[in-house]
Amino acid sequence: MQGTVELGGKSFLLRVEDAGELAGCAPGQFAMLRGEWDGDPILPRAMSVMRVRAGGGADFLMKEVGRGTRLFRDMRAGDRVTILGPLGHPFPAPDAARRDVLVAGGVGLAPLLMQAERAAAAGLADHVTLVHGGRTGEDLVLQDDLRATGVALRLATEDGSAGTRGRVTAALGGILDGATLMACGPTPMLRALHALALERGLPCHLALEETMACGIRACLGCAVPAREKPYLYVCTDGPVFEAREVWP
Amino acid sequence: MQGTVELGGKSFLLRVEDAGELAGCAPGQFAMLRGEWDGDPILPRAMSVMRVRAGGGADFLMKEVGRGTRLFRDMRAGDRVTILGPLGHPFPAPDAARRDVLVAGGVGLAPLLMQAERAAAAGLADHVTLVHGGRTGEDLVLQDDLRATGVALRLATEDGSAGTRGRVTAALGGILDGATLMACGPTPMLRALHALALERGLPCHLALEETMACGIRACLGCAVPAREKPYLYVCTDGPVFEAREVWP
Amino acid sequence: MALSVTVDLTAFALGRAWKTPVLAASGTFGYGQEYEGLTDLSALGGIVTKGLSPRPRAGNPLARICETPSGMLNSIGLENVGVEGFLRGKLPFLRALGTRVVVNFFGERFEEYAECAALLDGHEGIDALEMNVSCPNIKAGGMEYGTDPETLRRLVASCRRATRLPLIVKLTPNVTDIVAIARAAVDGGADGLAVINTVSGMAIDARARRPKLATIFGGLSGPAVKPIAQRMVYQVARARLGVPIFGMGGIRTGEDAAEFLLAGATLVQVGTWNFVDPDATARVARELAAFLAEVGCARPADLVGKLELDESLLPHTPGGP
Amino acid sequence: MALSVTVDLTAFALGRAWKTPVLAASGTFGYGQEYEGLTDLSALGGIVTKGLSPRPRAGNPLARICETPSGMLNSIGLENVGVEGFLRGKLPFLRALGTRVVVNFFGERFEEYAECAALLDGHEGIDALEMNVSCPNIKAGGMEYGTDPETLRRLVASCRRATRLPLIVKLTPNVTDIVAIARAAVDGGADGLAVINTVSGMAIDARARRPKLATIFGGLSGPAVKPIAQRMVYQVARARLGVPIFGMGGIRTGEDAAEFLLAGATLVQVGTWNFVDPDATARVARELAAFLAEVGCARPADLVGKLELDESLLPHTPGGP
Ligand SMILES: Cc1cc2nc3c(=O)[nH]c(=O)nc-3n(C[C@H](O)[C@H](O)[C@H](O)COP(=O)(O)OP(=O)(O)OC[C@H]3O[C@@H](n4cnc5c(N)ncnc54)[C@H](O)[C@@H]3O)c2cc1C
Ligand SMILES: Cc1cc2nc3c(=O)[nH]c(=O)nc-3n(C[C@H](O)[C@H](O)[C@H](O)COP(=O)(O)OP(=O)(O)OC[C@H]3O[C@@H](n4cnc5c(N)ncnc54)[C@H](O)[C@@H]3O)c2cc1C
Ligand SMILES: Cc1cc2nc3c(=O)[nH]c(=O)nc-3n(C[C@H](O)[C@H](O)[C@H](O)COP(=O)(O)O)c2cc1C
Ligand SMILES: Cc1cc2nc3c(=O)[nH]c(=O)nc-3n(C[C@H](O)[C@H](O)[C@H](O)COP(=O)(O)O)c2cc1C
Ligand code: FES
Ligand code: FES
Repeated sequence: MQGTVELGGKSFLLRVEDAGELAGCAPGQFAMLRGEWDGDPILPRAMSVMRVRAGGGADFLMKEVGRGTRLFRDMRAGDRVTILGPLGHPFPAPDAARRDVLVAGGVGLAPLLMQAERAAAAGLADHVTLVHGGRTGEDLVLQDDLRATGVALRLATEDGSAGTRGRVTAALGGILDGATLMACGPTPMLRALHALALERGLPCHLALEETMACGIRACLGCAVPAREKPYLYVCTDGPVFEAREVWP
Repeated sequence: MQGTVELGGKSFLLRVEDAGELAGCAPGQFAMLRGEWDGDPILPRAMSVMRVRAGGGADFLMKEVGRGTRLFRDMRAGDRVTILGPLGHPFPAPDAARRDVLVAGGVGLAPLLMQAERAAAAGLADHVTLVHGGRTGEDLVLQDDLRATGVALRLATEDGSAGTRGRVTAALGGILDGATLMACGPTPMLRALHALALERGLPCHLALEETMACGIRACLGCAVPAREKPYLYVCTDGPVFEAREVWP
Repeated sequence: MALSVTVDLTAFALGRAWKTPVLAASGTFGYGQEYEGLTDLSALGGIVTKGLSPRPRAGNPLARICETPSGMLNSIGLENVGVEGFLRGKLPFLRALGTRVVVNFFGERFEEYAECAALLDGHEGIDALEMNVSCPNIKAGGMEYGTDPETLRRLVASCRRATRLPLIVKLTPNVTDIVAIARAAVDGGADGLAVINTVSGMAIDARARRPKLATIFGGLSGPAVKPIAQRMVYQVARARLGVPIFGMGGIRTGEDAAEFLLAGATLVQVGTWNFVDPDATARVARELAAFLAEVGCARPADLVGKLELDESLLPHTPGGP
Repeated sequence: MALSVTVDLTAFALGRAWKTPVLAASGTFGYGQEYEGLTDLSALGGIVTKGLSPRPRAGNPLARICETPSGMLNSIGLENVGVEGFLRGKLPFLRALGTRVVVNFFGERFEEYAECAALLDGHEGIDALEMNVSCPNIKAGGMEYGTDPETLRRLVASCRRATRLPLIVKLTPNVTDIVAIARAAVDGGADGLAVINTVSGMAIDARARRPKLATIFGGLSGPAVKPIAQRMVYQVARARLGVPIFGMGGIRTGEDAAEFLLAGATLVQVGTWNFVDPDATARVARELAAFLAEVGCARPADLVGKLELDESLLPHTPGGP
């Protein structure tokens, strides 16, 4: 890998120079990443692809919350990262016929920044609003990149240190009617949006998280209760699901 | 720690800036060292102190042979090392009444380089011969430091790439009569010297190695069969033993 | 001086030749297809499928997996597509690989075991059956079937009568006396023994004050269990029951595999490590070949049970400090 | 909003108050003195001594320890100074610390257990005895005493009669049904249960083709066994046998200790991690205090057995994938 970039607080970018097959992947798709550590933790970590750079490199946006992310954060240029991906289904492609509200919680921004950039590249930035929420202003990373996309931006922090005070759902006023929601972030946030979308009958695509061992439907660990079958699998049926299909 | 210094092949120095209580320790004493790695390997590693520097730092001479030494070798300036020591009993102090032959195998040089420096500091360099053996020339590290002590030097390599061709015991010709042996290195080498010393009736001090968990006689793991009792403990009765006392 | 030997990884067991002695373990390799493109499926010693029951099962509530030091716990709940779903949807792919296929199976009740074995009989492309006896026996208070020798003997015998395929019994390690259990399985008609299934364990989220798994208990696997697995393989091998052992538990390298052969396993299986490295089963075989060459062995069989012991130091203190 | 509570670590068990619920485990803390200057001995919840037998023992041949993934194996062979050596040479130091002293003991034969318990009775400075029943019962083919409920009940009863001290029985995890064993110990007169001793395991040096331990088998300890230990503590606690549990197996942090309390242990012991960090037992107690403050608990007892379960998800699949 090329190195890490600290983004303030516990957020950082992990940059790899040769992302191999990730080139051409779409927002919402992810990869299983692992360093060359011998023992603890043994399993790779699922990470949304945030950006594939011209030249074949890729960036992942992470927050240090446990052992895996601590090891990623401590990595230095030259350390090896194993990458399995791209995996899973992406968010729907930007579409002039839709108005999209992208809701990102903390580092859940990763696939939605990519989605905003995809919209901008397609000349559809004005069809998109991105709402980024966090505990404090520290969690609202990569504001310059976001602004560069030209999509409409809203911010929310629980402590009021930036944007609207409160949870990200408090910053959705006036933009939901007729919109399609796309969201990625902590499970409580996704549950709130799930309820909101079902109640209001809004199209809603949620990128879910479940503990994953394999990323390829071999371990059956990442099950999520579903409407039509008992369970769907986050790694291969998702991670992006229509809100109606699942009970996160 | 301050960093590592590569010495060629798989040998390296681990340098710590604040060796705390190691100041004033004597050649043959060791410390239990561990990095801040979470899991594998869990136990600290016993390492002979090679040098205590003016200013409170210390150097350890290591060879990468497994997981612990790989992790030490990968450490970078600023990483934390936990040090428990000094532990154990040292080699006898240099003495004008004796002629000492120090026999070092590979990184077993660590305590014997310190012993040579102690002799030099006491003005007794001409009472000491140091014989350093290795598999190849690569194993004969720190030659400049050795030469700086002024003790007589002999070298041996199994492949003949430096010094006498053969095991270190092949390089002892003509210097054993009336000498006191002090040795540190691989167990097969120590066994050979043990046999030699007993056969020739030479005073002989061997620094033994056994797998250690605690370094303080709490785990009872580092037992070595002894003459007077069933077992002695390398960590507290040794690591330096009179050859007569033990069966390594 | 290195010996120069040509290594042939072929292993022989259950009247069959296996390309390598390294198989992918049940529940960690799906039905094979999941790993297509990620490893050379045709180069594997064999694929042991996810455990099948006569009818499909949905599996356990969430969370189903969590990590532990050098290991993981799972409580997947034996979710599977059922025998018919397997025969129609999964076997054709597996059959076309030219790789040995071992079908792992179980029953929710005693009688369902033999029912399942019978349903799996007579289909081209299945090389052997592997019985998972780590399921709770509701009639016996939920203890695993594989924990009582007499129950196990009868259970194995019922399956033995239901199929002509070689029958491997996969032992649970959650027992006092693994040799008594292994003997019961062989008495019941087992042609081979797989040692070990997962170790019963539990993990707790102290902040949430909840078990990390929805079902409280789960099966521990991965490097953490390797010492337990090797002890049991060695104990069973030493009992000389006359059937080959498939050793497993925590294998991640060719040297790990060699250790299991030395302990007495004829073949080995790689489980959890397939999640860490989808090429793990094939890589372990490659590394084993390199290891054999290095130590001058031409065949894996040359290592099987070849642990050198200093008998003078025995008898030991089992399990004891 | 963080709750502001004043934490008092005092724990109550066996009719005694313990400064903290965190003790140093047998065999990992010598006789206490070895750790002088490396940790504040007077701040510990207690010290459990290396296991004593009536007469001194020399222990097993080498190698006696080796590392395994997230764990270690030991086969020390119950080397110890004997009761007399302890009473004369070790107890005076321990007594002066003002820290609770639990003496771990065993016998080489059935009768020696009660002999040892009797020899340890009536000495000031011993707060409780802890029976190690993981020793091989030669008469029963070398199986550990602690693996058969009826043998264990009689063994415990014999010691119960021999001493007036509180008697803790330390269970071996190498059994099919830990609850049956725990019940037998309580039926025999145990005042407390220590869960768990080491798990029987083995490690192999593939290049040398030898077991890594001279005695082939050894006891597995350290973080690798934590899931097994917590499962057993929870099972024994759920059986409500009316005696306090000393939980242990792989504890290295205050949060690990909290997990054991939640599983149902009243006190915990730190073993292997004392080798990694000589201050571990004291540090775990400090971290536990910080954890309790953080979650708003004033006393360790507030956590004991307080795991919140979603009963709708049970019954589970024990040990099962
Ligand atoms: C499809 C998918 C995509 C993902 N994309 C990203 C991404 O782009 N960036 C990223 O940083 N993570 C992402 N994750 C989460 C990631 O896989 C890890 O679970 C997470 O980084 C924690 O790993 P860890 O090893 O640091 O923590 P662990 O050591 O595994 O857990 C430590 C503690 O943190 C808690 N924890 C676990 N996950 C989270 C979390 N997400 N937030 C807060 N606490 C948590 C655990 O419950 C535990 O108590 C994704 C997960 C999935 C399934
Ligand atoms: C008192 C004492 C002083 C010591 N001083 C030093 C020192 O100054 N420098 C130093 O490098 N080591 C020293 N050692 C040895 C050290 O403690 C470790 O055992 C050694 O470095 C291997 O650790 P590891 O984690 O890298 O290997 P592990 O992962 O523990 O072992 C990997 C493999 O290497 C083998 N192995 C273990 N030790 C050696 C060895 N010494 N040579 C070759 N193969 C080995 C093992 O059998 C195993 O197969 C000393 C040991 C003792 C008891
Ligand atoms: C997620 C998961 C699912 C498993 N499912 C099954 C199964 O269906 N049937 C079975 O017999 N064993 C099952 N096992 C056990 C493995 O086949 C193997 O025995 C065990 O994991 C030990 O090997 P390992 O340490 O290499 O993983 C499963 C293991 C895991 C980790
Ligand atoms: C080196 C060593 C020696 C031990 N000796 C004893 C002993 O004499 N008596 C006993 O009951 N338990 C003994 N044990 C077991 C520990 O007390 C403890 O039960 C076990 O190690 C699990 O805890 P841990 O994972 O924290 O180490 C020993 C453990 C180790 C590692
Ligand atoms: S992560 Fe393994 S099935 Fe989805
Ligand atoms: S290293 Fe523990 S007793 Fe010597």
